Amino acid sequence: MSHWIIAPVVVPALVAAFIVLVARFDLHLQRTVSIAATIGLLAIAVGLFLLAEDGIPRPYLLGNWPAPFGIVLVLDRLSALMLLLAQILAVAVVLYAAAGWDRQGRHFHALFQFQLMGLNGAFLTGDVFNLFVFFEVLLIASYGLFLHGAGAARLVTGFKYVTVNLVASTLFLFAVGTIYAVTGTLNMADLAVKAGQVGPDQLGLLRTGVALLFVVFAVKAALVPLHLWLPGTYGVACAPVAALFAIMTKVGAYAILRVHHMVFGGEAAPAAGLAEPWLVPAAVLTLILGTLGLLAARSVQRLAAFSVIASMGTLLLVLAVPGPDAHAAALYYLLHSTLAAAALFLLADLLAERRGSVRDELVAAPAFPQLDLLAGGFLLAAIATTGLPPLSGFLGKVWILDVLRAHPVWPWLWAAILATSLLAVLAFARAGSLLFWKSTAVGATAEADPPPRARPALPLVATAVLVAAPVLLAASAGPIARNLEATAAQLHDRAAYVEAVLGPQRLARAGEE
Amino acid sequence: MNLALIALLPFLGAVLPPLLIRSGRNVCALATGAVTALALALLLVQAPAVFRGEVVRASFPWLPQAGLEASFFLDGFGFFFAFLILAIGLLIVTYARFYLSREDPMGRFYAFLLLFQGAMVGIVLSDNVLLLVIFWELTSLSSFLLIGYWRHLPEGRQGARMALVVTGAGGLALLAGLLLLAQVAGSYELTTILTRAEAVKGSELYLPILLLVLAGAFTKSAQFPFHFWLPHAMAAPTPVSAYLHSATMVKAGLFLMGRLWPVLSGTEAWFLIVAGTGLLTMLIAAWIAIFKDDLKALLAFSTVSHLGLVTMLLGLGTGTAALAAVFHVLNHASFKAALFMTAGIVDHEAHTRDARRLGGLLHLMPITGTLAILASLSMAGIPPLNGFLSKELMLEEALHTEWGGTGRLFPILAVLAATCSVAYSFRYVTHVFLGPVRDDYPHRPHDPPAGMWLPVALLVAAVVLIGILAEPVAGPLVRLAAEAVTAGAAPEATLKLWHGVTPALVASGVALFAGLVLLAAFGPIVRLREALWRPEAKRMFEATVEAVATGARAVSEAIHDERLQRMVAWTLAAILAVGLVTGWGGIGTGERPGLPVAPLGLLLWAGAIAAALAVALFHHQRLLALIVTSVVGLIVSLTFVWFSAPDLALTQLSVEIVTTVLLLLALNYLPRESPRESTPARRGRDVAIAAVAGLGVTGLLWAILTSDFAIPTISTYHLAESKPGGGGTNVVNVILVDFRGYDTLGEIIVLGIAALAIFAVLDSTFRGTAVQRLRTWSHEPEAADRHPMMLVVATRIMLPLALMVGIYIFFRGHNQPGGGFIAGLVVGVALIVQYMASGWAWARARTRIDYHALIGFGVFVATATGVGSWLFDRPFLTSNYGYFHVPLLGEVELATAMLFDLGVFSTVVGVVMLVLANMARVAARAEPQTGVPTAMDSVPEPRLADERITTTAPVPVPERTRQEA
Amino acid sequence: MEFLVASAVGVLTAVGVYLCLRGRTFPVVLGLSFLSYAVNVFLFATGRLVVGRPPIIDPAAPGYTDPLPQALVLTAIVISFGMTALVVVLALRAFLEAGSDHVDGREPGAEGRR
Amino acid sequence: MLARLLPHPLLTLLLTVVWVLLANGPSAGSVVVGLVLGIVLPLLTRPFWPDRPVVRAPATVVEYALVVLWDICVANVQVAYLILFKRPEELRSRFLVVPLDTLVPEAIVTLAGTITMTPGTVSCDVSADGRALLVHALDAPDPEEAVATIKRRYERRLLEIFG
Amino acid sequence: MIEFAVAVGFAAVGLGTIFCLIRLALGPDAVDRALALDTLVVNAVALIMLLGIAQATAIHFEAALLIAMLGFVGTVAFCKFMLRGDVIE
Amino acid sequence: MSGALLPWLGELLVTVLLLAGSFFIVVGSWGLLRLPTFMQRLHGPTKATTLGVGGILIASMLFFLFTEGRLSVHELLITLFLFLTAPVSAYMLAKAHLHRARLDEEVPPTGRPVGWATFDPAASDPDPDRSLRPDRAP
Ligand code: NA
Ligand code: NA
Repeated sequence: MSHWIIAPVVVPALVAAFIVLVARFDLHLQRTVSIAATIGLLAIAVGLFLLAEDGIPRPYLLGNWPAPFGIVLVLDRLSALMLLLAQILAVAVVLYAAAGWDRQGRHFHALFQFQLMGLNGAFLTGDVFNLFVFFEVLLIASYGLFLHGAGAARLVTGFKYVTVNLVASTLFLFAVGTIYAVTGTLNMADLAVKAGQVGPDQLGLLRTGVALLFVVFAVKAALVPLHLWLPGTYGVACAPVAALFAIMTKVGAYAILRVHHMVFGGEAAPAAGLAEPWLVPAAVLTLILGTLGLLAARSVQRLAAFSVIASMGTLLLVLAVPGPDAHAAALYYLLHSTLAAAALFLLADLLAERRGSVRDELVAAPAFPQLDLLAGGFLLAAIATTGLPPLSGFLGKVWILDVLRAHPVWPWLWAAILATSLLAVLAFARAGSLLFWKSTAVGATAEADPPPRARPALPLVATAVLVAAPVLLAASAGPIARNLEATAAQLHDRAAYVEAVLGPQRLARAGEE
Repeated sequence: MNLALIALLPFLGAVLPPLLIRSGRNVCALATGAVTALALALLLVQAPAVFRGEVVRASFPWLPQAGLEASFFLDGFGFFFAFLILAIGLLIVTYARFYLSREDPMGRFYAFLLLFQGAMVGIVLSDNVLLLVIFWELTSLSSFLLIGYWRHLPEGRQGARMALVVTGAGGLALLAGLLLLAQVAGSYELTTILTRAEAVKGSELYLPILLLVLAGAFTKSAQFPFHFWLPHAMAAPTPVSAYLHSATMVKAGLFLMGRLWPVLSGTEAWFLIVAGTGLLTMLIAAWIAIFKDDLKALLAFSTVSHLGLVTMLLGLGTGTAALAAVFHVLNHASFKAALFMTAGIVDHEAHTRDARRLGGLLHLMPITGTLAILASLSMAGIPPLNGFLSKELMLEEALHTEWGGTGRLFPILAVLAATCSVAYSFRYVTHVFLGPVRDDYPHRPHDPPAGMWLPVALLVAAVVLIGILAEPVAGPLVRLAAEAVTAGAAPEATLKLWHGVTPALVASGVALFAGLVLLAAFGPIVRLREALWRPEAKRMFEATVEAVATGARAVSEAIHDERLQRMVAWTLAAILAVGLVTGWGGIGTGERPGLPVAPLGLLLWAGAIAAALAVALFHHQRLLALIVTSVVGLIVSLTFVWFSAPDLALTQLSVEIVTTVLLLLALNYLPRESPRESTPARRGRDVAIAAVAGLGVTGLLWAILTSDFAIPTISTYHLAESKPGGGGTNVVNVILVDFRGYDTLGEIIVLGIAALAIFAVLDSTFRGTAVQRLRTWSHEPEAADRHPMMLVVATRIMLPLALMVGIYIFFRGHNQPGGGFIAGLVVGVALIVQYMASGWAWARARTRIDYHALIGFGVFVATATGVGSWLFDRPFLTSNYGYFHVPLLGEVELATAMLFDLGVFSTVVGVVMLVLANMARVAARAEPQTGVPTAMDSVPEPRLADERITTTAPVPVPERTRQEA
Repeated sequence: MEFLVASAVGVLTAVGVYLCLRGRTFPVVLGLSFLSYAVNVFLFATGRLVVGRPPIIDPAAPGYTDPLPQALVLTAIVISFGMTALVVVLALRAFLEAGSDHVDGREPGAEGRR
Repeated sequence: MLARLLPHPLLTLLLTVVWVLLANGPSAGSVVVGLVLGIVLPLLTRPFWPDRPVVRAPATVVEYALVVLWDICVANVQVAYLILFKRPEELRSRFLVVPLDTLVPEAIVTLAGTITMTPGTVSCDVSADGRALLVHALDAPDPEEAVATIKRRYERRLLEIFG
Repeated sequence: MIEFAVAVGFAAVGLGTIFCLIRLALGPDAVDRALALDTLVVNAVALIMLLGIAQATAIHFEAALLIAMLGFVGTVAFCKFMLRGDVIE
Repeated sequence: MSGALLPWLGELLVTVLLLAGSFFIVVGSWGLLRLPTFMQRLHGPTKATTLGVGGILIASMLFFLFTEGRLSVHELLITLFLFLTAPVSAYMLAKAHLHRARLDEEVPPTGRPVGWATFDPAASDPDPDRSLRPDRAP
């Protein structure tokens, strides 16, 4: 049993505790520790990713209690992938924030580390109630990060964000309670087994619990009409936080994959296929509303926020298609859309920082420093986000179009995806030409130039990392896709998962006593 | 390998110009030219093979899961186009070096140009259809960048966006079409697809495929009604217009139709759509071109017209027509690129390209004038120039084409188009170059440096040479390409000037004559045209886009209006919908016998329900609502006591108290009453939602409570293992600190984060508007004494007692109800009472604990306890316990779980205190700053503010003095 | 008793839902508290209603109620406490900053810039 | 030294007793632990109880407790009678002012608490200078007598205890 | 005999609870309601002790202890709020 | 409930205490409900209830002593805490009432140069130590 499996949870927890305990008054030390820890976590995530490459799910029995009685973490390809994605994003975000955003409020780095802990915990856990706990960890950390720097808009929006999520959290408990009542277990592997043994009388209860759980994840994933909280939240969060939030919606998608497709999916499970009839129309609506929002956006950050919604629409559409093929495509799109959206959020902030009082609003304003550089970054991010070739957005979309053929109403889905792509192109073309072209026509900065502030390179580097991601994802699409196929295949190999978690370990414990 | 390199070279080379521009414009241009030349050389290396009839291929895996491979192939058609693109590209690079002014950022220009070049070459070399789409869209993108190159020009921005949207839309349609085509043909590789003509044409998806593919081709090649973007793309620098919008990019659509000719052409639909659209486009655009005063606009519409011509030829579906099409592509590329460049020279020299302000330029710039006239004549179809040859072939084909049930309509329309073509070509010649020299040019023009006219001269030389020696010069290439289009069926036609007096020649003559007449009557015809309705395509497009954007904004902002009530209502509605639809019929009452109803239970039930409903009814009075809510909390605690959950009862009780204090602290600064503002309809809706939710939950729980579940729960294990495995008899506590200690770790971290977040949020209170609001906050009349004596004294005795109880509960928890969490709350509440009695500053000054550190310590201890088990190579949080004999105390049980619980305890105390202390700090800040200075004034300033007081007890407390009254 | 508990949880839920739909922050906070009461009792009740059999190991005990839901509820109570604390503070801060305790940060009818 | 170690000896005693009660009975272990806690906790919480009232007559404490308990029992019956059988308008409810002789806050508070715990009277407030107690009596036909009883039965003993 | 007394006790607590709830409903002032709540809390201690006797278990001791010790905090907080607005000042 | 071990006297004692406690609980709550003014209502619960609960607690103590032969002294502790806290509640409730009902004119004068703490600003010393000190200068 490799103790490294728990490291993505324990390390940030200890680092955050250390920051609160020791480094509270020393921002410099906080930064150093936080950055070092995040990079260390990335290394660990890479290690775990390589470890998971052998395709064997690795359970980690917390407290050395046998599954399903204790809590178990499971490292498989999917959790390793999500860990890796989260840490990559985290490194970019922490580098970006360390250039000054972390000064805007208190406890940025502690909250950031806790946020990572919550994310990593949610990805690793093999227990539904523990998933709830780590959802709460990542949510409350996200509340804290969201409110970082405060301000009226953020506080008012924060209240909404928290309220909606608290309603969702309540629902989570209702759902888990129902599932526990019927199955008597919380362990995911055990649930997969027990779900098949539920008698016909209680099947309705189980199905209700599972469906309600789906709604919880759909709130996180911003599925229409559960998405209303997102634009405001992502639109006013401070840039690095918004960038980090790019993965929060994906947690919802991950949970749907894990719980609805793995635990309760497949042939054996009576709860299979619950969500699909709802999911397709809702996902299409999500895609459409997200795209309309792109056209409606009045600032780059809102543009980025709506791009998250649109991308979730696409992603959830694929999740409506059962089977590993579709899910491999979904995972590719998930990787892409997370990093691309994060890049956009950071770009929005770089722009806001340079454009004076108009911030990142989509209005013409005088030219600003490093315009060409940001224009280039924006162009790449826009290409990626709208799904234009040759970046990962396009590849992801093509792959998705391909797998959607398995869906009965695929022509409509194709039409939706392609039409919204066009509108997205329109929206980004308008925004980009306004920001980078029209601005130059406004004339030179009339007002006296503010004293040339030193522009730290760190944010540019962090943004560049994210902007480069879609390029790299596209360039190495082949190997990545092979990995994702294996990941999706493993996700659907329920028997292997169950055996890995429940099988030999139970014997081992007995032998040890 | 080489093939891929031809396409990739320009992409790789695109980094050079921006880097080299620092070394000078010449170096920059030379590097760009070198890249192009190298690509051209690589292409020519393949020529022998291609001319031998081989198909050169190269393939690399990319994303096979989606059918995408980086596979290229080179046949005659591809070679033909690639040659055009690179060769003309070389000329454009040269021309642009001299065309661009010093102010224009040349590095960026050449970079974009090379990107475009690469994309274009990529299209024509792609074997994989998805790869083709990638390059296809890249041309849209790079063209977007090039059109918007002069970013200060609004026309440039609008033109660029329009081009991107129209061609981008076509690209998306093309993507869909090609995906379907690949599905039908069973392969993504063109080389394979082209062999599956029967399968494709026989498929029920043929028509969708055709429409989608043509949508791509027509938008790219500016076919009616998608033609409108091209003239507006003329805002680009002229080299761009010459290259993209005449010679290459717009030909991509033609290329595609040619490429897919074997699998798509030859059907009725193909003929009707392609030939019909081509003919219409040819005619309409030629008519419009006549009247364009802007030379580039004139050329742009003429380009549209010629693209229509080629489209029409391809639509005819015959081998000869295909040959003519290929030939005309070549011819048009040569004379139109030349013409654009001359227009650019005129613009460059005379500082205008308005035909109305020009004339007589032949005298001032003889070289340019001569070249322009030659190219124009070719465009008009005058022998012996190459335009004549292909136009003859076109007319020949048109003459025996039946359309609309008659064999007349088609030729007549074709001749009409040719007529217009003559008219605008001659207008370009006469209105710009002929006539007397004027003295009102914005700038007196003369011939440009050789670098600018030499490329034109080379093209015009080709125009003349091909015209005179068609077969030897262009024959092999054109034939090679045409055979590739027709998939081997050798087209029957010879490329030569003189075929005898054919009907086509007659038609040509008619067109020439009519065209000249038309031009002679230019003035009246302009007036006639101005009287006619002319749809303004750009305005319509802009209006449409604006409407879409406005509509989108209206919809989006109506939906995303950020109103919480809507968010919650929709969330709940969705939950209820899903819950009811899944649960309906599937959930029902089970057979499990229940507990008899106890009268007192009934009473508590009634009390809870009455209290809850009262809160709902009277929530406007907030204090009242809070008091009544406490009743509900109390009854919930009693429920836990009743049903064998002592730990829950304890937790609920203590949490309740802390929450109440917290809510009261907040309420102090909130309005004491809520206004009654929701409409009856809204309330009705909310009651309905609430009622459904309540009924749903009742039904769900009722079903659960009355059902007998066959599956044993995992907690039988917990009950069995609690004592032997976990060392405690309080199973709930053992679950919390051992079986599921990991949950608890997460839970205390949630608390810790909450406290940190609250601290951070409150910390910002002391800046900005909030301070002002706090200072001016009008309090209700207050009672006089802050610290009621009885409370103060009582709490001083209570504190040590409560601490003792806390310790007791802590140590008992493993075996009896209690534990670290409850103990922490008890201690926290005891401290809160101190704060309430004696005030924040007083109590804080006497608490030496740093609450932050307490939280950090708690999380650290709990986590470290978990990590400690690694030392014994046991998983995280593995517990251990043992019994030790201590004198006087007897058997003492020590468990690592207790250490973990200590972490829990510490965190809870820290959290409760940090939160409340900071809430109190807000209040302290809001105190009207009057009278004696208080401890609150010494709160450190915001920048460094912490809940820690740096200076404690600033008020000197004199020794207790006794005074008799 | 089962029906009493089920219906009481239903009423608590309904009241919580109703309050969450109000337009001012304070009732919403109360509503969230009610939802948390409701779900805590719900979760607890999934271990069934058992009188006089607390899960404290005792050789003389006739049996025990299901301890696991109790542990889960404890966790849920604690978490919802943290959340409530945060949301209360947020309500307060939003009011101080925006000058209105309306959930949308501006008085209804008042012109608000998005 | 001892005063420093035991800032409130009575509190130490009380805490020890409470611990023994918590442990549900005296045993060597519980007394030892109780004593340790009884010493440690007052030390920890000393800042919160800065004054050190000196108990001069420990024996009177017991006497006082017994008197109070007796009064509680007796008066409870009287008050029950009043509540059950007297019509509210017949009750001669009124505020009483009890002038205070003691100056020790702990004594004042003990007195106020005693007054509240013995039925029929509730301590409501002290004067701003801490020299008078406002008491509400449920049924006080003779206010002077009631005040005098309070001072005689309770305050006198408290003065003895706290000086 | 004790069963009877316990039953009477339950009835008494029930009756007391009803009276408190009615007072809670009637008010008229918030102080009355706070008083009613305070009384309810004390009744709850009695109820828990009665439960202990009825079930012959000491398991409820901590609950009763906690209510007895901390129950007044809520009342104090409400009163402090009514007196000063600021609970901790 | 095993009556066999319980001596008759003990059983009687427990019963009597239980009944008495019950009686006072009802009386206290009844007073809360019935009495017309707040100050009168305050008398009911804070006393009768306390004694009522006290009775039940003693009964419980004796019950465990007689049935299980062990002395349960926890009940004493509960009583202690109730007796410690109940006067504080009552005091605070009374003050809150005085304040909210604006009774500064109705209550008799203190007989001192200063007024009652609830009303006299002299009592509003931010330092609790000083405000505790009787005779503090206004
Ligand atoms: Na827990
Ligand atoms: Na516990």
